[in-house]
Amino acid sequence: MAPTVIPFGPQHPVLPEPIHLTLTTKDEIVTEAVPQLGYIHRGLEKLADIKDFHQLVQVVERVCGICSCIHAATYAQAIEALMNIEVPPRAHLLRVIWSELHRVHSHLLWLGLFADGFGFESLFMQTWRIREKIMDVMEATAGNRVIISVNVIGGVRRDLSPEQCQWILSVLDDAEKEYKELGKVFLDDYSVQKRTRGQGVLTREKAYELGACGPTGRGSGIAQDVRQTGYSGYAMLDFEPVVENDGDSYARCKVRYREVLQSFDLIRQAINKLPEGEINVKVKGNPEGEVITRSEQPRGELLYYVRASGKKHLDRLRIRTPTFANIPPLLAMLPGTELANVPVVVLSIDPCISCTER
Amino acid sequence: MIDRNITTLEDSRLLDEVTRLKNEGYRLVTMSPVEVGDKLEIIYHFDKDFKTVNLRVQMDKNTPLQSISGIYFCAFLIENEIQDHFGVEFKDLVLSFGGHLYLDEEAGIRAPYCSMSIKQEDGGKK
Amino acid sequence: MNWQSLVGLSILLPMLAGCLALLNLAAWRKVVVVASAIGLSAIALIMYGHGPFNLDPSGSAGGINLNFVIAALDFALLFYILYLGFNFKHRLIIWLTIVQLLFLAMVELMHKGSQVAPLFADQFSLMMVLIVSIVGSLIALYALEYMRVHEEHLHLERSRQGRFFFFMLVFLGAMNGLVLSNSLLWMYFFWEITTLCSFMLIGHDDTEEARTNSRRALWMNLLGGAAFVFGLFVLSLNHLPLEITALLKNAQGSGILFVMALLCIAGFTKSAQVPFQSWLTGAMVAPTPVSALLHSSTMVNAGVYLILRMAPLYHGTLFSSYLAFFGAFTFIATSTLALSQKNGKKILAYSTIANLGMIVACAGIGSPAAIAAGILLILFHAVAKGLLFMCMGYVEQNIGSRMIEDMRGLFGRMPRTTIIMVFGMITMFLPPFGALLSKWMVIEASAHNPMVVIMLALGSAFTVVFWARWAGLILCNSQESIPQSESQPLFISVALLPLAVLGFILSLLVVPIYSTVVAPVVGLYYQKGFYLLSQGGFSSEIGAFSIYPLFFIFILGLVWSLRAVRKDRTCNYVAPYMAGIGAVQEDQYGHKGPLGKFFAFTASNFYLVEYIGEDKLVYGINLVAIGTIIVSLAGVF
Amino acid sequence: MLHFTPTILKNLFSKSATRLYPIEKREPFENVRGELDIDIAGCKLCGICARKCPAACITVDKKKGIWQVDPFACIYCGICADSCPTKCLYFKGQYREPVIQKVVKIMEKPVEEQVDQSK
Amino acid sequence: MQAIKNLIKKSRIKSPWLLHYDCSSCNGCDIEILACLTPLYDVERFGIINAGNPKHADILLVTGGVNNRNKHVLQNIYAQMPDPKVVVCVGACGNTGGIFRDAYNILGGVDKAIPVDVYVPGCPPKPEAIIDGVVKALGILAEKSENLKNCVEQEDDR
Amino acid sequence: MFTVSNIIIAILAVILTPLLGGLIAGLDRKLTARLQGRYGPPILQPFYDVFKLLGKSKMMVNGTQVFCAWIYLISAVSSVLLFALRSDLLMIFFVLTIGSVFLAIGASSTPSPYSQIGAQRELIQMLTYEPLLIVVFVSIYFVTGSFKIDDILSYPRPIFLSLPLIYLVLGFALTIKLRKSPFDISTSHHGHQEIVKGVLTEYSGPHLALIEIAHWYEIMLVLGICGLFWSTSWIGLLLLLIVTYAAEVVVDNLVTRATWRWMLTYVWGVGISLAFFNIAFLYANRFVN
Ligand code: NFV
Ligand code: SF4
Ligand code: SF4
Ligand code: SF4
Repeated sequence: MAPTVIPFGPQHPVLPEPIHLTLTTKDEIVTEAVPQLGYIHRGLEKLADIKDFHQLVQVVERVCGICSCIHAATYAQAIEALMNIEVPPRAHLLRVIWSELHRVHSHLLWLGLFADGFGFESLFMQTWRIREKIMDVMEATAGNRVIISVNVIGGVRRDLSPEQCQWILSVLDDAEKEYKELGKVFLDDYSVQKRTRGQGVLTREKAYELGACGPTGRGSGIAQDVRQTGYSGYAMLDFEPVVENDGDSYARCKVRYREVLQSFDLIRQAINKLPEGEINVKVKGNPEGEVITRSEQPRGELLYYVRASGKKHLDRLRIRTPTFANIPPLLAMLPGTELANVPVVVLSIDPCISCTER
Repeated sequence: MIDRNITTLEDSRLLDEVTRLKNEGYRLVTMSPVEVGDKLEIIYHFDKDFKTVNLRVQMDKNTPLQSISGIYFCAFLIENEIQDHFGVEFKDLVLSFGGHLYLDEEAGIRAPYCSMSIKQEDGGKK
Repeated sequence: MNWQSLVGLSILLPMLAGCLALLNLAAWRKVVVVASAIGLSAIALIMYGHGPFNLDPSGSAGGINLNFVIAALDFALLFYILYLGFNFKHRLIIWLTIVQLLFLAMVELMHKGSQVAPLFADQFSLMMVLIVSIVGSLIALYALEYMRVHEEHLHLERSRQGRFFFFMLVFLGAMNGLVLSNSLLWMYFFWEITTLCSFMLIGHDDTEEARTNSRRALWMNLLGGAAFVFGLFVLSLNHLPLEITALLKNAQGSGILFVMALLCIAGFTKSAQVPFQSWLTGAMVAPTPVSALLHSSTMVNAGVYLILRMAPLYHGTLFSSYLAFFGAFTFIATSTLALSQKNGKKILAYSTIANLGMIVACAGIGSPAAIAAGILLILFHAVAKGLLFMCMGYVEQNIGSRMIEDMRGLFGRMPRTTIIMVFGMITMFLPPFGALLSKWMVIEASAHNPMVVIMLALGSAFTVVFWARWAGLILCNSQESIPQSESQPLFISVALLPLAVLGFILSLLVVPIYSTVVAPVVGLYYQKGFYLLSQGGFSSEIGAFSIYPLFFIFILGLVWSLRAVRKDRTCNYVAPYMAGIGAVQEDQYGHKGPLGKFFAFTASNFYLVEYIGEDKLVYGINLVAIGTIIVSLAGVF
Repeated sequence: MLHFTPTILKNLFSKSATRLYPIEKREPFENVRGELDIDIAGCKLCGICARKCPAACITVDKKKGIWQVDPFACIYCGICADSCPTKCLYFKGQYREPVIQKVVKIMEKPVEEQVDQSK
Repeated sequence: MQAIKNLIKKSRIKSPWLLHYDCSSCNGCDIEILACLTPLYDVERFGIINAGNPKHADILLVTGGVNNRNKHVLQNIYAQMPDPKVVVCVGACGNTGGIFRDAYNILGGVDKAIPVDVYVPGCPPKPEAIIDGVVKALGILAEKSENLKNCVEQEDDR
Repeated sequence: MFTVSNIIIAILAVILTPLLGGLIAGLDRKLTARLQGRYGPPILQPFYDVFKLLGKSKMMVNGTQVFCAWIYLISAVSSVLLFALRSDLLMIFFVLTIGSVFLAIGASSTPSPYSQIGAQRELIQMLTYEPLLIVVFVSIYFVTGSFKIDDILSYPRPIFLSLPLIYLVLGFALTIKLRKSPFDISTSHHGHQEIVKGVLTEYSGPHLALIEIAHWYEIMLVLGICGLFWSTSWIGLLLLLIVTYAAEVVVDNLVTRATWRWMLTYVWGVGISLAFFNIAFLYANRFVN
């Protein structure tokens, strides 16, 4: 019997981003999934040839509009390490605040899309409604809603006034209250569980072997969160990585759900601990040498490898994004899933293709 | 997290070393390829509970490079990307897109990270 | 020529033609088959025009005692089957034949002859004769072309068509005999001939599979035969008449219900009701004309014919409610199985069994409405199924597969056949066609029986699905242009077209058919019929079905839609949506996937095998069926 | 199964969250990077902004006295404004209107005010 | 008949169905488009639905610049949209290629592949700007339908 | 049957049904939006949509799909017509089946994986609701002694009182017919589904409008059947319908979309047991009295 071959993407209503999977299905069960990338490949690492290392901050921010802030922070961290720049602690914590805001908006965005993936439109709406509060915070504090461009080499460009801090805290309280309402639906609702539990199961061993990272890995019980290493301001805050053990879509959803609460908490801690002082230092000269930096994105571990030889332009900029690492686990999860659950499973790794392909 | 220690490794010892790391429970994070002269330098990044190992291996671009996707399946995507970007070829690659992971033949872009140099064009021309 | 000999001719003419066809010459065969087809149809029409009759009760013709002749032939037949049994070393066949021989001998010994005509006809039998003669003749014509191509494919050294047509034509005669028989002994004789013909034809291709399947068919039918003759034995034992009319008139006595149960079991085997369904699905190895003729539109009807005939004898008993349950169960079980099938012939086979099951259920419900539904169902089912099988066979010869998945896009290759086929399917399950009308009658007639009606409801949902799925699949076409018209061989067209037209006309004429055929038959059993013919349709106290308005809308809608399509023909044709990477290669739509590879569009339907595959269900179904039969047998006493 | 009921019922019986744009507009936040504009009089055509701009969308021609930006390539990052020595670059709170034809914004230093001119 | 024609004419701009395609965008623009659908902006007020299927769409919203591979996709879905249709490109990348103009795999703005009717500047543009862009597109849609109507009438005459 | 009043009723039914259906669809969208905390489209939005679609240029994959769309519309209209003429419930149901079958055939006649899968799911949906509808009709017969709407309307008591559970069963069928969550699996009103638009993927412009109009007829028909359950008073009828529809919309916003496996097993399991209990209860009642 001929299988049903489904061209899933690049243009597909459940995929916000273009990726293609040729799905071979039988009675709607996926038997084989072959990916095709490149619909969004720009060749961004190569831009290091023509953009100087300052300008690259704006470029790496646009690797992805969802996790832009952390890209810039990580890149800045790399250059600062190369140039031995000591970033002031206030700047560190400000970076943390904006990074965590990004994590919150990214996870809320994901939770909404996830809800949409299993056909729960009203839940999507509600989630995005809460997300708008976070977007307002970003717009008000950084001057733009999505790509906030606050990071520069040597620190940050914008400061938070005490009033702004207070306002942020009140918005967070507000958002958290509404958010916890949603938690009941995402975690306890019968029909949601029916669609997410047991879907796309990834055992701990498999996840580790395939290099899963971030919530995808933590959903499978890999207790790894790069923030534990205490880069940037994280050393000053306390938190535990969020881990779930089931390894299915539900577990990944739960991890992300809980991480939002964790981020709320981290932002509060950071605001409370915000020291007085400079927010950036002057940068002179050009970077030289090579360095590897890592950080925790909403989707997992981000790695920058930078090599420079004392010129304005870097020799090499290499970005390894979390989704890139999570694609092999995804391919391993797909066979055996029902077609109707393909969006659920695909979304459960929170794929970000523009990060993946750069 | 800043990490600077990179150890250099003979390319002949690559497979042994990678296998050893795998047995010790390391995870492959990624590979960072850089063109150095007519050699391709690949840095293999491994990690185990934030303990990192970075191996620097220099390889000849013109002969097929050794793939480690047999040991770490997840390397296949990275190696495919390197094939696209550097116009090299990996042998024993478990799923090869033949240098067309990102780029199609018709685009006429071959090994952009080696042969090509991009130019900054005048504002708004493009 | 007197009337008697005309009736005799309806039985003997095909048999004779069969013998002539043994002369294995293609041209000669054509002449014989065409002539007998015309003759047979003419005879059937004349008989129908004449109306019901009873023949001379003496049972003799030209001074020969026909009862004696039949008995002699009967023994000869059984001994031949016994010989076959020994030949195959098939224990079951041997024993079943021996049992039959013994009982038959006893019956013959005890039977003292009777004063009732051995042959008779009412509207029901005449309708059956019409089906056998006209549908049968068309199928025989079709077989001429089909078998030619069939043997071409097989590369035979010597044509075996002589043998084939011999059995086909003999069967037609026997079948006419069967439905015209009044004497159960005669009927039993013809019954056994059909068993033998069926056996021979299933095994015709002489492959390993054909051999095993034909033997299975043989023993299962012999089992029915044994039940039949055992029933006759019990009748004789109780000094009851062996003639249908006589039995219907005055049958009392304790044994009668038991006899009925036995005859029903015989009917079950012939109509391949569960748990005997496997012989019919196995019979699909035979060349398609055989499936069309014996195994869907005529022979298998013999079983339900017998059961329906006897319905008044057990109406209102506990046994009849079991029968209703049993029929409904067969309906749902085999409809379910049909849904899980990819093999087109098997779908048709299961659907046949399902429809027969529904008829059995009608007999079990036994109300006038149900009987009417049963009779109509036999008619409409025979025509539609005959048509579908023939289409199926023709398509199979053209595409070399009988899997429905391989028929995807048939419309682009064989538009004419496809349309006829889709039409055939529609007449099976959609209004305003007769089969659906009968289904409506059945559901309303059984509405007081929740168990039965739920089974019928579930079962008919399955039917809708498998027909719609199949129809959609063959209509799938990517050609932007109108498919080039298709030329069918003469004998194929001659069979398909008239039968399709017949299907349409019969549905259109259902009201007169009801009043001239069905109502009188129901009138034989019941004081008054159930349906009033009013407002261009049927109505009763509990429901109404307006046939003519529906037909009016249907035709209007059809014409309108076709016009709309024609008008839109000039507008833009686009490729189907392929997520933005659609491509066309060699006239095939598909998408450009990973590695620049072209993936042509392929799709397959759901068969739900994980829930309802044959291997999952058959065991349980057989168990339930056997249980029901045992319980209902027990209920007889 | 019904965990979401309170939320949607609350939604039903309270005012919708929708801001009825364009009928109802919200004042932009302070310091929002809307449309990039220049106080051309203050510009000394030093070209720093052009060199710093990551999108390379500013061109400064000292000879002709022209400062120009391609607003359809500009990524509204604000680097130019940050680095301008005279602080003559600034952002309006209002974003730039969508158009049906792309234009380049050309500012001539000495004489006229700003001119929007088709490319 | 005339009444129906008028109704159709009126309805054209009251029911724009969107198709969103992400070329080589960084997601920034995409999430702002999605945000337009959500309660705060709720573009369904204007009858806008995110159709997700080119065959149902009237307005193609494109984000991101065109690259070698997605150029074909873009052309393909554009061809599958029934007339009248308009294209709105959103964000600096869609307009010109934005910051990625010089990247090796970026050919430039959306107008390199298909005709564009409205350009929405920004990186990413605010949801309000996107709404403005779509509203602007509606005007063009109405204009285009005028031309289309003529050919429909011609067809009727035949 | 062919009396003047009947003809007037028939004409009115054919004209008013889609208007009402569209209006209901509009209210539905508004209510949905409100439940989601949005402002929502104008009430007349469905009409705008359909008229817009009618004005788009025609585009098709093959003629068969257009043919099927027309048949779908015609059968939906005829079933409403038959309902308005107070005909036999089962017959109406069978006529309605023609439409659904042709919708599925139309979808599977195009070589597009998405509409193929949509067609398969549509068939599964039919498999799910058809038996339930028949059971509902048979239960109505059980109470009123007839399948004819005429007789059912003259039954003195609201049927709902005797068949509350059966009404729930009808609710399942209604949800499927309305294409509402959790049973909007073959095509969904919401844009984001894994099979794009399922059965409707390959329809566009005016042909899509045909299907949309047919859908309005269908909605009205199923609501009409719901109405039979409280046909004794206008107020009761309206109340029942409003509550039913509102409940549909609310449920639509409360649950995820089901998968077909889940739907089939759940609906059959629950539906048939509900029907069973209700009928058993009626039997017992009869027995006692
Ligand atoms: N993958 C990815 Fe990103 C994240 N989180 C990252 O580097 O989203 Ni667009
Ligand atoms: S940096 Fe300021 S002063 Fe210099 S050219 Fe630019 S706008 Fe003018
Ligand atoms: S805002 Fe950024 S992109 Fe725009 S002109 Fe200034 S520096 Fe260039
Ligand atoms: S314009 Fe800006 S936000 Fe939009 S896609 Fe391009 S880089 Fe991303």
